[in-house]
Amino acid sequence: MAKKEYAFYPGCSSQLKASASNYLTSVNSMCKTLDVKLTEIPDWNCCGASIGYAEGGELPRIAINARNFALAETHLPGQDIVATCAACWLGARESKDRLDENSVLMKETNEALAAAGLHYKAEVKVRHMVEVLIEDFGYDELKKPVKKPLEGVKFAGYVGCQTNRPFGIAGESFENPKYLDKMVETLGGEPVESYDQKVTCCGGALAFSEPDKSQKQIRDIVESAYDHGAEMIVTPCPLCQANVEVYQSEINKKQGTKFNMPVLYYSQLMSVAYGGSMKDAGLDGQLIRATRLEEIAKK
Amino acid sequence: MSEMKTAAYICAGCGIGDKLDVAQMEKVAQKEGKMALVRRHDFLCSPEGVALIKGDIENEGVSHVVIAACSRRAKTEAFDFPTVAMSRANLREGVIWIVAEGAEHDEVRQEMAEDYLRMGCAELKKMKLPAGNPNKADNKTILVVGGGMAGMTAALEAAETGYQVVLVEKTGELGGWAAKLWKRVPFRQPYREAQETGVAELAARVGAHPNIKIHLNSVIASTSGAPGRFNVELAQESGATTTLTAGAIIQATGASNYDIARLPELGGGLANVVDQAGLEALAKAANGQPIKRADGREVKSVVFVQCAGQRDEGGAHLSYCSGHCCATSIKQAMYFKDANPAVDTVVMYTDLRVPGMGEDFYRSAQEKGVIFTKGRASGVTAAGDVCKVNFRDLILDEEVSLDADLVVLATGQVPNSGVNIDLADDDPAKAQQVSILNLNYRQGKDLPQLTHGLTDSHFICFPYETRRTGIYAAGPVRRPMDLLQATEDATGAALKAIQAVENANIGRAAHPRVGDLSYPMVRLEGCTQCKRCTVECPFGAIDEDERRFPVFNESRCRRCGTCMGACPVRVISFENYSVDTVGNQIKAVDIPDEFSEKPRILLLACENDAYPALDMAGLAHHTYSAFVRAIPVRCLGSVNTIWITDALNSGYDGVMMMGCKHGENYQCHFVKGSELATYRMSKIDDTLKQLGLEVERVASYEVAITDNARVAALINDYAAKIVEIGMSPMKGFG
Amino acid sequence: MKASIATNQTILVVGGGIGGMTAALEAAECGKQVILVEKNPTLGGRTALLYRYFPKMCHPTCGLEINLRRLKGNRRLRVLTQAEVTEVSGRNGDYTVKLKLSPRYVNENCTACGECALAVSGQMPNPYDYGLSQIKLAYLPHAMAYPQRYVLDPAIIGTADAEKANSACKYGAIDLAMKEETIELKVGSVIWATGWKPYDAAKIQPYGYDRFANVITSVEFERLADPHGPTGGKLLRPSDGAPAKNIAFIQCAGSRDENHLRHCSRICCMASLKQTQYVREAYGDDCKSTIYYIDIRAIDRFEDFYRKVQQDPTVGFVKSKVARIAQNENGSLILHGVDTEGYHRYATEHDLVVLAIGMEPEANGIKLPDDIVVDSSGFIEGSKDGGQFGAGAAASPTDVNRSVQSATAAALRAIQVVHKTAAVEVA
Amino acid sequence: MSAHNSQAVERYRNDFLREVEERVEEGQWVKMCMQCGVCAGSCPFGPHWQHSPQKLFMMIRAGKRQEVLSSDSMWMCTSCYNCVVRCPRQLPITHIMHGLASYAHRLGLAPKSQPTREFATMFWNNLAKKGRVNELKLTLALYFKDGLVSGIKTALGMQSIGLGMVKAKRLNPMEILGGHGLKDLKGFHAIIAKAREIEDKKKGLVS
Repeated sequence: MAKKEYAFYPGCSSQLKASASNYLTSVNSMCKTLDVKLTEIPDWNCCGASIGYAEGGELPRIAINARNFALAETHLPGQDIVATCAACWLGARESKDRLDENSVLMKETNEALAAAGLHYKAEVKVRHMVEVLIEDFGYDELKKPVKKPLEGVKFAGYVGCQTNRPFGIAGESFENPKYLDKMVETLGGEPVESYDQKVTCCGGALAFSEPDKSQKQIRDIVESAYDHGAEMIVTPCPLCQANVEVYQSEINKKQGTKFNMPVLYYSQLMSVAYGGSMKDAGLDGQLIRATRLEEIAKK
Repeated sequence: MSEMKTAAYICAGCGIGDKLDVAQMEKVAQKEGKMALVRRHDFLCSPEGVALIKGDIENEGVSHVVIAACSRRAKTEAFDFPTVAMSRANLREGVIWIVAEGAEHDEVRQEMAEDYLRMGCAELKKMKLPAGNPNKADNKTILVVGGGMAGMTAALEAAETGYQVVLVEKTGELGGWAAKLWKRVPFRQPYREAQETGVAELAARVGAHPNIKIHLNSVIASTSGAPGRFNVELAQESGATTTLTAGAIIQATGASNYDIARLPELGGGLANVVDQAGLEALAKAANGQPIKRADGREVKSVVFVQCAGQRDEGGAHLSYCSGHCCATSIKQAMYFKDANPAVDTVVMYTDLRVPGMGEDFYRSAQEKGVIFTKGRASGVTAAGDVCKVNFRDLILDEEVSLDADLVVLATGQVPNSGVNIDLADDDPAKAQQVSILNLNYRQGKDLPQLTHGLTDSHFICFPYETRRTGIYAAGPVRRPMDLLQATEDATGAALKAIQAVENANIGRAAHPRVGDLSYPMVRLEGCTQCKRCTVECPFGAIDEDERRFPVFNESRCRRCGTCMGACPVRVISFENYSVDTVGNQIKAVDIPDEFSEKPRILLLACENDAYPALDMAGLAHHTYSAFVRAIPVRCLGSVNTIWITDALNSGYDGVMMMGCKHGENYQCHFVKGSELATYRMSKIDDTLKQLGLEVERVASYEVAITDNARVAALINDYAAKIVEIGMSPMKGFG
Repeated sequence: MKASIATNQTILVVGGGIGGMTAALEAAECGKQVILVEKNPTLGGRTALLYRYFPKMCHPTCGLEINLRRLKGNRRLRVLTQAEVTEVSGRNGDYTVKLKLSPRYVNENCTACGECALAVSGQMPNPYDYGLSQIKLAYLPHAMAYPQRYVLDPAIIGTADAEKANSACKYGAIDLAMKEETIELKVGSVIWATGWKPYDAAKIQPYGYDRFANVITSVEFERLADPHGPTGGKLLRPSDGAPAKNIAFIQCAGSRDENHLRHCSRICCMASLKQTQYVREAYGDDCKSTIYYIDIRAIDRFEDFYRKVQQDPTVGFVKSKVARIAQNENGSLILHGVDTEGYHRYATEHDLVVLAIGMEPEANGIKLPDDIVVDSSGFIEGSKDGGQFGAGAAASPTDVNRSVQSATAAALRAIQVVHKTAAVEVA
Repeated sequence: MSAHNSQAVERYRNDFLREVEERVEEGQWVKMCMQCGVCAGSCPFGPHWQHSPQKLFMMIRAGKRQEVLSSDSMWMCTSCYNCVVRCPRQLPITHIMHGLASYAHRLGLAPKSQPTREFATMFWNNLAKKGRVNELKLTLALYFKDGLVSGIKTALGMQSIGLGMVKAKRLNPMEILGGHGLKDLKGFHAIIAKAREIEDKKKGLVS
C-alpha cells in the first residue's frame, strides 16, 4: 500500500514517445522514491488545451474535461486527479471551477456526458503535481530522500504561465513565485533568485502559428537566465520546456546567438537528487544535454 | 482682584541650573523685577514644585505669577493656575537649548535668560486676570435659513439636542432640491441601488417638532446684533413682517442649477435636452414606469453629458466640479434601466468621479448595462425627432456622433450666497445680487465669499470657521456637495451654532482662542474716529455709532487684537494683552551700549505658528543668536507700530516679525492679521528714515510651523546683517 | 486619569487623530465630559506624519498646534494614550468599556528633557517615519508629540539600556516596573474615530514594492518631503540616496481594485497632485513628475488645484493603470503599460515610483463590538442601537476637511445620546 | 456573408454588446470594463495587438461589430493570463478573447489566413479525431498547410529539431500510422456532438 495514491492525468505530451515523455519518465522515478502511486485515469482524453478554443467552443471543451472527471470518479473513487502538464491542469481545473459554480453549465455538461453513458458528480479534486509535492509532502519531506545534492549547479526557476496564473500554487505570488527556487534549494542546488523572466510567457500556444513572436519571448527567457549566471533552466511545464529547449537552435540560426541552455523538469532534478540514473531522470531525452546533471547522476 | 502680589518662580531643572547662574537671576527678579516673592526650585513642574506655587497663591495671597522655566507650550497641565495672572519666561526652549554650548557663550546666555525674566516680570505688572465680558448675550435660539435637506437637518439636530430653532424658508414648502428628486444616490450599504429620499418624512419630523418654529414664504429683511443676541426681521411674501431674536445663525441656502440656457452649444434650450433637475421631474412623472419625454414619447435611448458647463477652462462657465453629478447621472441612468433594461443609456464623461463606496454604485450601473464612454461632447443638435450628440471618443480617439431620444446635461451647482461684499458698491454685478442675511454689519450684508461665490471657510482643519462669528454656512452654499455630505455638514454646523450660543452666554471667545475670557476694551475718550479698527477687523466685529465711534460686539470678536494693532492712538486693549504688556517687555530688556558689540534684536512672533517653530528649533537644539529677544503675540495683526518705534528709540538694533503666510492661500488663523501687519510695516520705512535708521532694521517674515530649522537660520542671518550695518545709533537716548 | 470620573454622561472617543481630536474637542467645548483614547503614545494620528495639506499646501502641524492648545485649555477632556478598547458592553446611553493600557515606562514627571534618549544606544525602525529612519528605544515620537513625554519601547525592558535610561533621568520619571493594566469605564456614547491605514503595498505584486527599493508609498513620500523626516526634507532615492528628479505617481495603488480594495480612497489623486508640487518645490524646473491614473478625482473646488498642476510644465498625466514595473541595473524603474487615450504603449524609466496607496480602515485590524455595522470595505457606519458612531476616516475614506466635518457631526449625535439619558434620569 | 452572420445581424441589429453577451464565452463581462488598460500593458504579445482587449471592449460598446469580429488582435492571445490576474474588475479577459475569436471564426468573419486560427482549428480537429493529440500529424499538417512545396521547405527547416526529437524519443515517426487514441472514441465523439448541439441551440447558432 503506497503512502499516497492519485488518479493520474498525464496528458498528450507526456505519453510514450511524445514531446514530454522524459517528463513522464522522471515523474515515475520521483514518485517511486516518494512512494506515490499514480494510476492513469482509464481512457483519459485530451484537455483541449487553451488553443482548442477556436474550433472547440465552450461547452464541448468543458464536456471533454468532465469526461475525464467522470472516468476518475467511477474508476478511481476518492483519489484526487493529478496532472503533470500545466495546460492539462489548467484546462481541467478551469472546467471544474466553472461547472462547480454554474448549475446550468453542470446540467448541460451532464446531458452531453450522458451521450456516452457518463455522469460527473463534482466530487473529484483537480491538482497539479507541484501542489501535491508542496502541500501533501512539503519541502522538508522532499529533502529527506536526497542522496546526491545538486551542489554547485545554478538553476533559473522558470515558472511560466499556466502553472502560475490564474490559479497558481497556494501562497505564491503571480509575479514572483518562489517554489521552484525553494525546490532547487531543497535538492541542494543553487537557485538564481534574481532571475527576472520567471513568469514571462514563452508564447508556447502560438509557437507554431507565430514563430517569430514567440521566439522573441524565448530569447528573453534564455538570455536572462545566462545574464543571471544560470547553468540550467528548470520548469514545471512541458510546453515551456519544449519551446524553450527546442527553439534555441532555431534562434541561434536566425539571430546568431549561441544559446545552449539545458531546460529540465523539477522532476528530473528530484530524480537525480534522489539517486536516480540518467535514464530514470529522462536526461537522455534532452535535446540540449544537461551534462552537469548527468555527471551527478553518474556519481 | 484686590491688590496685586507678584511672585517669580525660577526652575533650575532640565539643565537650566547647570547652564545658568540661577542665584543671579533670583537677584534680578527681586531688584529689577520687583517681585514680592522669588523662589527657586530644582524641579518646578513636580508635584512639590506645583504645590509650592499653589501654597503661595492660597496662603500668601499671590495674584500674579512668573514661571521662569520651559516654554509656555510645555507642562501646561502642571502650571495651571486659573485664579492668577501668569506670564512665563522661556529659559529652556528659548535659551539653554538654542544658545551655543561652551563657556565662551555663558555671558550672552545668562544675559538672554535674565532679559526673559525681566520681560516676564514687566509683562506681569501690566496683566490682569480677565474678569470676563460683562455684556453677556443669553439668547440660545438657533436660526436656520433655508428649508432644504441641509436646513431641515440642521434644525432637527439642534432641536433634538434640546435647543429652540427657528427655520426660515423662502418658498411655500420644505424640501428644497431634495424634494425635487425621484430617488437619491445610496448613502449606506449596499451601495447598489438608488434609495428613497426620505424628504417627506424629514419634513414631517421637522414640522412636528416642539422645538422648531417654521416660517414659510419668508426671507430675512434685516439682521442685527451678535451671537447670543441677534435681532432678525422677517418679511413674508404677504408683505407682513415678523421680528424674532436668535443666538446663532445657520445659513443653509443651498445651490441652484447652472442655467442650461447658457449652454446652447450642448443643446440647452432644445425640447429634448434637459438638465438633471429636468430628468428628475420626468422620472417623478413616470413614477417607476418607463420614462417619457415632454412630448409623451417613451425614451428608448438617452445620453448623459457630464461636466456640462463645469470644469470649464475658458472661464465662460463654472470652473469647478460639482462633485455629485457623476453619481447623480449614474442614478438617473438606472431609472431608465430599472424601468426597461432595453433602453440604451450612455454616460459620457472625462473623469468619472464617484469616490469612496461610489465605486460600488458605478459597478452596479455597469451590471445593469449602462454604458460609460470616456468622451468630450462638442455639440448637441436636434435631428428630426431625436438629438444628435457629437463627441470625441477619447479611448477610440475619433469623432463620433450618436442619436438619442433624450440628452441630459449634468450641469453644476451655483451657490445661493447672497451679496458678494468684496465687490465695489458700483459694481453692476453687485446690484443684481439679493442679500440673504441683510446683516447691518459695518463690513457688509452677507457672509464673505471666497472663490466662485462659495462662502466656504478657508481652513482645512476647521471647516466651520467663517469670518462671521456665530453664523455658519452649511451645505452646497459653501462648497459643492451631495446630499450625504450636506446632511453631515448641517449636523456639524448645528453643533458649532450651539457652541456659539453657549460661548456668547458666558462671554467666552470662539475658535481659535476658545475659552479666552479677555475681550477688547476701548477708551472712547481717546478715540479719534479714524475707523481703522472697524475697517480692519477680520471678523466684522466692530460697528460704528452715528458719531462714528467704534461699537464693539464682543461676542463677534475672536480676540486676535487686530484692532489693537490698528489703533494709532492706542486706546484698544485686553486685560491680559495690551500695548503695555508688550511695550513693558520691550522696555525691560537691558540694552548694552553701542561699543559692547552686543546687538539686541526684538522678535515679535505669532503665537500660532512662529513661536511653536522657535520652540521646536529649541527641541531640535538648533542654535541661534543669543542677541534676539522673542515676544509671542496673538497675531501679527495685533502688532502696534508703537512697539517698533519704541524698540528702535530705546536702542534695539533690529526688529524681526514672524507671522503666518498671507495671500491667496493664507494660513493666518485670523485671516488678515499677517497681511495687515506687512502692510503697516511697509509704511514704517518713512519713520525709520526720520529716525535716520536703515530700513533693514525692521524686517518681517512669513514662517510656517514646520520651519524650525529655518527660523533659526533667519535669526542668524538677520543677526549677521545687523553686525554688517552696525549697531543702532539710538542707544542711550530711549 | 481615574476611571471613576466617567459616567453614562461621558462620551468616549476612540482614536486620537484629527478626527478623534476634533470629535472630542467639539463635544468637550459643548460642556460634555469626554475621554479620548489613543493606542499610540501620542495624539496626532496620521495627519501629524504629513508634510503639507492639499489644496492650500499648508502644514498639518499648524492645525494640530491649535487643537492641542484647545485640548490643554479644556478641563472636561481627558486623554489616555497607549490605550485600546478591548470590549464594549451595555447599550445606547449606558455602555461599559474595557480599556487595555500598555505601559509607557515613563510617568508624568517627565519634562521631555531628553536625557534618557541620549543615554540609550538601542534603536528601532521609526514608526513615525514609516520605518524610513531609526529611532532610539527611548524616544519622543515627534516634535509635536502630546503628551510631551518620552516613551520607552517594550523592547528595551530587561536590557542594559533600560538601566541607562533610568539612571539618566533626574526626575524619577522612568518606571520600569510599569505593567499593562485593564480599566473599566462607564460611558453614554462611543465615537469610533479609529482612522485609516495605508494598504499593504507588498500585496500589489506587479509593482514590486517588496522587491524594488525605489518603489515607495505616498505616505512614505510625505516623510521624505518633511523637513522633520528621515532625509531632512530632501527627495532622495532609498536605494542610493541620489536625488529623485523623475518621479512616477501611480494612482489607485490598491484602490478601485477587486483584488485589493473595492472602494476608491478619494484622497489619493489630490495627494499625488500635491506631491508633484513637492518635487517642483525641491527642484524647480529641473524635474519631472508623471501621474498614471484611471480617473482624476479632484472633486469640487479641488478642480482649481488640479488645473494649476496641469499647467505646471514639469507635471505630465498618463491615463493608464500601470501594468508592471521592472528594475534596471542602476535601481531605476521601468513602467510598462498602455495609455488608453488613443492606445499608446509605453515603457518609461523613472528614478522613483510613488504608489498612491489606498486607505484601509484601521478598524480592519481591531475587534469591534458585534453591534457595530461596517460596510463592504470595513468602514464604520455605527451601532445598531444608535449609541455608537463612526467618524472621520474610520467611517469612510476622507480628506482632513471632510473628516473634521464628519467628526463634528458625530460629536453632536453623541451629545444627543447623553442628553437623552440625562433626560430619562431626571424624569 | 455566412448564414450565421447575416442571421446575427438580423437578430441583434446594432446591439453588438447584447450579441456579445449572449453568444460570446464570458461576454457578459464586457460591460464591466473601466478602461484602465492594465490588460493592454500586461500582454506579452501586446505590441502585436492592433486593438488591445480594453479597446476591443470599448469598440464592442460602441457597436463596431465588423471591425471587432474581423480583427486579428484576439488571435494574438497566448493564454498567459497576465491580464486576468491583474484586471481590477476581475474580468476573465483571456476567455473573452478566446470567445471573440471563436465567435468570429464561427461566423466566418475571422481573417482567413490568420495562422493561429488555422493552427487552433487543426489542433482541435486533430484531438477530436482520436481523443488525444497526435503531435506528428499535427506538426506535418501544419507544415503542409500551404501546400507541398512550402511544407517541405519548413519541414526541412525544422528537420534538425524533428530528428532531435526523434532521437530523444520525444517524437514518434510511427505515429503517422495511428498513434495514441481512445478506446471509447464513439462515446467521446458523442459527447462533443451533444455538447455542440446544446451550445448552438442556446446561442441561437443553429442554421
